[in-house]
Amino acid sequence: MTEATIRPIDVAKIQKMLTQKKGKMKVLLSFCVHCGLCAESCFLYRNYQDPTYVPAYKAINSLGRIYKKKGRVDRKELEDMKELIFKNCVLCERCYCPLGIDIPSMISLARTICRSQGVYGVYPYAVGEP
Amino acid sequence: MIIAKVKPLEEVKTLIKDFKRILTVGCAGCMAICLAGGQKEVETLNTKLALSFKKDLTSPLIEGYTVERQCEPQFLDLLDLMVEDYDALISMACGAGIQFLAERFPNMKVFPAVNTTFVGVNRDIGWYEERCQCCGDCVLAFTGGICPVTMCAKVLFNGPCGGSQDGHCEVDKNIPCAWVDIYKRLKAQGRLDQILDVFPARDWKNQTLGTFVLEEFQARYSSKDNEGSQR
Amino acid sequence: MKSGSNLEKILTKGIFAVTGELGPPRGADLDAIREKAKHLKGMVDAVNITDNQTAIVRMASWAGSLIALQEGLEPNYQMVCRDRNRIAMQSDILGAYTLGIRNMLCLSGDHQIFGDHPYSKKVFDIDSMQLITMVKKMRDDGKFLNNEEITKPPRMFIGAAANPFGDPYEFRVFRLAKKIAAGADFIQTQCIYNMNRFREWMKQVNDRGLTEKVFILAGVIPLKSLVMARYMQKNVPGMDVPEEVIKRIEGVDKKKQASEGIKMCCEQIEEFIEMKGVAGVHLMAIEWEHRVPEIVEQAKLLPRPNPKDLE
Amino acid sequence: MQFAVSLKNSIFGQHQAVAIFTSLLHILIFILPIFLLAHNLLLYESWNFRLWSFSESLGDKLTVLFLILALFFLLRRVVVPKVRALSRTSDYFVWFIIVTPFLTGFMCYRQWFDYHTVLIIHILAGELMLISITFTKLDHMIFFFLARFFIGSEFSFGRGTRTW
Repeated sequence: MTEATIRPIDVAKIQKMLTQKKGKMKVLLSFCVHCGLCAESCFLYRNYQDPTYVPAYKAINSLGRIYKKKGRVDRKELEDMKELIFKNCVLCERCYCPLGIDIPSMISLARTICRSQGVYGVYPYAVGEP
Repeated sequence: MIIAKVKPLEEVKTLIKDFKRILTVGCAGCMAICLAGGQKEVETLNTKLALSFKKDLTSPLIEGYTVERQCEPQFLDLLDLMVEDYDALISMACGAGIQFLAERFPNMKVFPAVNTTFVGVNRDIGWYEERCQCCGDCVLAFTGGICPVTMCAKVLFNGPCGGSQDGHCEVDKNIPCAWVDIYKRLKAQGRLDQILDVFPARDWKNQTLGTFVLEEFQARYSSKDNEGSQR
Repeated sequence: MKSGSNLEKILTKGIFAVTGELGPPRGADLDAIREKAKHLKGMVDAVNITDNQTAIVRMASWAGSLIALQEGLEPNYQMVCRDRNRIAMQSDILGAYTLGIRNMLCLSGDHQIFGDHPYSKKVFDIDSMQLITMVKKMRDDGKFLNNEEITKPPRMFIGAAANPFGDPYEFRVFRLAKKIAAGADFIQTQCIYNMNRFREWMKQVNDRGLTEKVFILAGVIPLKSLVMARYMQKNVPGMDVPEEVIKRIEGVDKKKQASEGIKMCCEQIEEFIEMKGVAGVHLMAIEWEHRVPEIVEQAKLLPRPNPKDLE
Repeated sequence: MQFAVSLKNSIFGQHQAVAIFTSLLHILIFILPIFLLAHNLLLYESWNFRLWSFSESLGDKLTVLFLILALFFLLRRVVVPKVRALSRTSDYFVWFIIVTPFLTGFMCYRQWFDYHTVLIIHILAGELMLISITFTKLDHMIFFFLARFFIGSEFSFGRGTRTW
């Protein structure tokens, strides 16, 4: 993973991805009322009762942050985001929002952006390490 | 991914009617995505069972817990302590998940609540279609990405058979004939030569229990103490 | 000579061959087969003994073939890929050949969903094309599918089916070429009603010179009634029954529909005799065996060459 | 049976209090200003057209109910960890935007403090509320109808045609 950590963040690439989905994502991020009703629909929140597992929290603190900074995020921010969207979420696409916000697509876009910068979810068992 | 369908309520109910404390274990992997065994299905099943038992004037304790995936040991760790205070488990995982759960808790009575159907795709919400039979020796390169083993009812490698008619399989009007589609796609791509020669008889490699260790992990598991799974 | 069977001799001598079809009974009923065989004896050069047709359980094809053999009728032993894997197939071929069966038909077979055991497990270990290659390898190379030597190779005369009307139409000729490359010696086509389509198909076959490499027998089923014609049109997979045929049968009153069917069938046969590249006719008169003599006679195909003087 | 199950799995089934209060609150947000006697009188004076309206006491009681509900949601936002973690300053700011018009309206009716200044604040607060619909999360007022019935997933009321 060393090579990936040195490589600078390709902001242009991120921005390209952001603008591609801009119409949908900006609207979704804007009209989330932070009511927390999506929490119970996420089995991980149910199991751990920890607010960082609330679907809206995951979306806002990953994609929300990237959009707010218009793609100019540094590697540390992506690394912080990594746990949120790769470990705290299995993308089972079952989070329910009473307003109909499509949370899975937001988290999956955040994942795609992270992956495009060499930031991947590290699974509990080390992959490829003999 | 693996697709499954929830078992009829009555069938599940008869399985657990003699137990007082039941835990329904959901799986948030493929089962959640194909709406068969995720957390919401666990709750739905539990509610239905509770209502149904109420009619029979018995009220067993039925609780639910969903894990990320029942097919990975570390996600079952959480259940180690919980399982003691139940007499039976209902697993809403696919065939693999439920066996892993049963293997993990050998003295617990574990019952399936879903029928695993096939490895398939999500055509749309609630509409699933088979794509792969895991035959272990993929020929999709030669058939333009359409699998003769799964999509052809007679597993032909030199189709189409005499029975295909206006594009659908003789077996069912709604099932397209795989070989007609293969022919069309290869023709469009100018690769018709792929299916002009006789495809030789196949070695079916999936006849014994499928198990393998990746090269880079050979050393890790070669020591005597863990021969195969700890059945 | 590949197998020295009566059918092979007739075809190689260029005589217009006639093959029939006989469905074994749904019971251990020796007389049923003998009775049917009696009708066909001397009327056809060889008779297909079907192998659990439409996936409905019947007496085994090899058993039916042996009984036909005892009755002095040369059997075409049909084998489908639905019920046996390659081990069972090879051992059946050895057994059948040892007891005198010389002609074989390699078919994919109807899917078990049609039959009386719709949810039995399918085999389809190898498909009809691979079966043809296997039988050819056993005969010509004297080897099993896994290349091991066979002590005494079975020398079968290999037959296969072809559906000139199946989908996709333009690929059918390629598929026939594949079957010939695989090792088919003679081909029995799907039953023909759409004569124009068949003529077109035969033209393509002739243009590719396939008729030099294989004997093609045109398949016909005489229509007994309008009900049967409609049924064939609607429910039988791979069957192309044009409206004119339906109208012709409809045009005649009930009692005479059967003879009209036979008349039409004989017209077809006459045309096949003249047609370039057609080496014979395959008369599928299932459950109508007793009318075969009448049909064959009316189509002026009698007398059939006597096996003895064909040496 | 099926109804009981889907009810149990619905938002109402999971959080009865929040579901009822939020529905009540949203109804009040709409009906209170529209059917308030005072507003209709103003309407009548300028366009001599008026709608049905509550009696003054009913309007007053409903406003009190609204303020209580609003307070409940503020407390929920602060106390409940899962909501607190989600909250941003904009959420509290929007809470005030929504509450001030009702609060000042209530005070105008009661003529607390100097009626004129409170009235002006009430009018400004009302306008601020309407303006802020497009700038803050209040735009869920509009997008709710676009998103809720179009999502293709299992939670939409309609068949759901949108698969973005």
